[in-house]
Amino acid sequence: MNLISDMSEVRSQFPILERILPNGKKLIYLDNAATSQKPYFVINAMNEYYSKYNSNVHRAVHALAGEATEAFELARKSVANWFGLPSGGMVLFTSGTTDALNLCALGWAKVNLSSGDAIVLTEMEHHSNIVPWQMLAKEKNLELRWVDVDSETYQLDLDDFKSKINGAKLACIIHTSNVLGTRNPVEKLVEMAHDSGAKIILDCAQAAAHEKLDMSKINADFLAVTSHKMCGPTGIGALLISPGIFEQMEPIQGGGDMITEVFKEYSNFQENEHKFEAGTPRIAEAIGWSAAINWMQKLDMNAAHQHTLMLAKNAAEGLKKIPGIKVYGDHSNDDVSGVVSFLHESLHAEDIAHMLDSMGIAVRTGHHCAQPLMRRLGVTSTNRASFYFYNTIEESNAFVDAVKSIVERFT
Amino acid sequence: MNLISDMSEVRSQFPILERILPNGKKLIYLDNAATSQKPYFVINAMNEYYSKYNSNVHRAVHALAGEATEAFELARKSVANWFGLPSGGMVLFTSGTTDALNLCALGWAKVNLSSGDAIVLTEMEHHSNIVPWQMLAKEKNLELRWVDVDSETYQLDLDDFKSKINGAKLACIIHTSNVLGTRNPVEKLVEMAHDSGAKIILDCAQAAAHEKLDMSKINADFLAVTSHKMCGPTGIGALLISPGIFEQMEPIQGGGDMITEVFKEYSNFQENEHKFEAGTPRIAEAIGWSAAINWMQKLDMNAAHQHTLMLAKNAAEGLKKIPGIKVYGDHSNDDVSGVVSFLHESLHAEDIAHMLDSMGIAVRTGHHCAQPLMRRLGVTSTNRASFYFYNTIEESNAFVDAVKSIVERFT
Amino acid sequence: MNKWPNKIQEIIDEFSDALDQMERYEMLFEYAEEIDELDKSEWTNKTRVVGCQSEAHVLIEFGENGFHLRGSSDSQIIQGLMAITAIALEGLTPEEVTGFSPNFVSEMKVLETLTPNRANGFLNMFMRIQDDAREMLG
Amino acid sequence: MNKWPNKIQEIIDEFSDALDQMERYEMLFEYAEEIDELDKSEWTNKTRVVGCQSEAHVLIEFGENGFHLRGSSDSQIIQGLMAITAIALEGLTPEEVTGFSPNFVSEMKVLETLTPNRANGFLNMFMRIQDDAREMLG
Ligand SMILES: Cc1ncc(COP(=O)(O)O)c(C=O)c1O
Ligand SMILES: Cc1ncc(COP(=O)(O)O)c(C=O)c1O
Repeated sequence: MNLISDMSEVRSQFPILERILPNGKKLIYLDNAATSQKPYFVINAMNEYYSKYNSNVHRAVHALAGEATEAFELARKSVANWFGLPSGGMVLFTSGTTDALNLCALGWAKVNLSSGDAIVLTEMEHHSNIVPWQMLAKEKNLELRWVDVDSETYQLDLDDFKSKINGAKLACIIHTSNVLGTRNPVEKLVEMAHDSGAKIILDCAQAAAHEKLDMSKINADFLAVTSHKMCGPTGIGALLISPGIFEQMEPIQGGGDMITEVFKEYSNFQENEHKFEAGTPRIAEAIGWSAAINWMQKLDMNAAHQHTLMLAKNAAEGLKKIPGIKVYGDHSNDDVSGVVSFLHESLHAEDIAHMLDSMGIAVRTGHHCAQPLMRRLGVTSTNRASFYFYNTIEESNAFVDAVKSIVERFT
Repeated sequence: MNLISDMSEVRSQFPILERILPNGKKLIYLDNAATSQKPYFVINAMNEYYSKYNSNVHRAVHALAGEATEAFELARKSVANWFGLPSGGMVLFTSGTTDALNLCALGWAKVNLSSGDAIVLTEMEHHSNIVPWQMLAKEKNLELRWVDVDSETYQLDLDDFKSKINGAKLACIIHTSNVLGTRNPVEKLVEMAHDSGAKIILDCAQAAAHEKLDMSKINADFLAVTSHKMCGPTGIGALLISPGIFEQMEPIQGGGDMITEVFKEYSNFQENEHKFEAGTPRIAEAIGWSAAINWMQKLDMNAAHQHTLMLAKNAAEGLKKIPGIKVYGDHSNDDVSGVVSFLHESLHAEDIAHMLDSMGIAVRTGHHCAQPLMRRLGVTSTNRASFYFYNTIEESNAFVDAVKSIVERFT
Repeated sequence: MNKWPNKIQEIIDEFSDALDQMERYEMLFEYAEEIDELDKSEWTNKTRVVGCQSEAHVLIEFGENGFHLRGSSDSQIIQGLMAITAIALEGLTPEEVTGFSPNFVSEMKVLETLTPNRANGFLNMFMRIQDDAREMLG
Repeated sequence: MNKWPNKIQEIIDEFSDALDQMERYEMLFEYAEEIDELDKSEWTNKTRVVGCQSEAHVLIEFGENGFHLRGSSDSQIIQGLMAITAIALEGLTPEEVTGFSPNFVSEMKVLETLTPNRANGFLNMFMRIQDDAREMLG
């Protein structure tokens, strides 16, 4: 927990944390699971690109284009290294997690599954890991099987997973829940999927922000990740694919940069990452994401996560002591992320959120793009405070005190 | 041509134009058709977003999210206004032109065309307006019809268009060529397409940078546009759709933000732009693009284009006087953009480009993602200098002098 | 010279004099209790205000004494705004209702502190009421 | 103490002493003329170097006097680099060819001024030559 002693140093690198809101309150940003803030290092890297070497990449014969191409392809390597991509695996850049999940659905599953095949989802999934599969299931007549979530322990039912994966072709699983904070036993799930001959894709939108994922250890076939939740810019993410997957995929978009030759009658495609990246790539975004990774490399990710956990646990404990408040998620467990979902028995979630906002505290309220999970929990929405390593114990306490004062004043 | 008197003021707003290259030469950037440079105004707008109000958008109950949502949706309005979107039309944000063309192919054409239907392309198209249609044609058994380009006048053969459009369902046409500079008579083409009952999509990647497009006058069903060639950031573009089109489209990606309700069995989709924008949107990118539009609003686009034309014509004239150089494109015409493609009869295009680079002059060399056009012209690649409003007559002259000195020294 | 009817001007003054936003929320909660409540059992798809983040239902009628609103929401803030709207429009004719500006809520300094979503929610509700009134106008 | 054979060190010195990049290009053009040219009629898919932006073809042989390269390209810059490579490797055994470092081109201060694409093109060509030599090693 060295981080805490250097906390003011860490915070000073995020300009927005100094923000004074229009109502005069200092911002307490607890909406990190929606998107994280960005350090100067990342903002400046993109600035520098646009100010010094902005150019289109590939097939170029001038200095700027050389610099931009090098930085762009270096960014791909940074992403590969950071996520422990096994050699022979690939980083396919996308617009974010959602785009990555859709790329898996249309570029891989559409090609490799056929009528009657089954896909396993869980009730914990984000809509981004549900709707693409529903659309594909409709098009190809596939079966979707849903794994139960226990509404007391907030864990996946592993026995249910075991029976559902049997005979299925693909499992689409959230690594870490954006509502409950639950970190699923993905290593075990991957093993079970592979044992029964299924491929598995993990939605790591939340996980990538909290732990240093190592794809070579996780051993999943696909990881879907996003930049904007891990200190990087919006507009970029990736589908990480294991060795052997590339050959099974078909491109879903056509255009510049993904071809080797175009004739009127047909075209030949590249046989590398570019095959799946039609058009001018997200150059500044890749450079920004790679800067975020370089920045986080200097952070002790484990200590950072322990700190985040401590803040979340502190908040969950505090909330539970407030009359009428229920916390959704098991924060006695260590396999959780920084999110704390809660509801008051009579005060409307949005009313609480507005009141917190008027105190400068930013939390998110709603179904968090996880309506099947909401139904399992028997609610339509929750309030969600989500912590990150740059939050402080003072902020965690201020948040609990604020909820307490709201409940006291308005019930 | 007021612009010229204010040229140093205009140039001072683009930090990169001061760039000294590693070889000590001052940058002369003539690769604008690949991507334009960005003014401080745009760079700063994205900075400000990340430093002051970065937040995920939509369904939010806190101040930052409100500010970000407002700026994001305002960006959509800026884009709509700038491109003269008729009321009832929509701006669907994409990653760029290529993504927009693919969205049209998969979201509209795939739904509305059936086996045996014909699509009209031209030999002038960029690969991004070819490959998506080839892929769709293969999947749906469609016919692709190609309109000739006259290799002497560098114009589309309108008679050929007239005969090819007959009975076709869709025409996919480049508004302004990225190789020849030719601005096609799109108003006439739209009329001819509509007269014969076909829809028409215009690839405006180049055009949007050079003229203030007015969709309500052009009257095309779809425009595909991109930010990065018109002073905005990478990673964003749009498919602009006319009134009545939205209802004929189906979403191609599933995920957050594009749904109203998700059940295990099925989902209901939004009935607005978000239906086609799954996942966390390109927030900073939209804000940056909108800043670019606001910046250009202060520029006299017409004067800017006249200036660009003057530079391109000057360069084309100069090049033609150099022994062995052939210019591809008719720069005596006023319906051209700022690109000047050329080749020397014996010096290899790449060798020339390297030599120009060593003098600090950035041009592009290759097939420019237009191989069918290259074949029509009987070449495999060209050198291409492309001018923009911030280039100067001195740069245009320096470029011609450089080519002249290369030819003199190396032949 | 007040541009609003007295009863509304009083509410505007009361709200704009409030110490801070939390006090305004408190006042909204109090107004919420005074609404002629539409019981949950009366909620139907026809009474639902679409575009609100929270469930909000209104039913309007023009009796002998003009406009009257019954409504409720699972959000007390929304129900408070509804209650004030009911006070503002009480007794008006359909013509008067359709011509009434929703701006009084801005002057209460309540709307701008709400997020665009929620402000839209209020405006949706207000427009919905005016649409219903317009329909009754024929 | 030269780490390169004399004939190569001389070329390196010649290039690194050049006034500027344009002079180096001029020198490459001159070397290009000295290559044992592979006529276009001899170009086949087997002689093509893939990964070059321009057409580049090489054919290598190990005769009595060791390594010999014939080649050509429609780019004089590439052909010049090819010619210097031919000089560097001329007469070597297959083992010596496969062990030869392509770094002499960096020391000529030519490679870093080329774009990554083109530098890759050169490296592809060099590796292709070494692959062919390795194949002949058996
Ligand atoms: C005419 C034309 N169409 C399409 C494109 C592709 O645009 P984008 O890179 O935004 O996908 C380009 C630019 O590369 C272009 O010049
Ligand atoms: C678990 C999970 N999956 C998917 C997403 C979607 O990610 P993106 O916005 O990058 O598409 C999110 C975040 O919104 C998430 O939390």
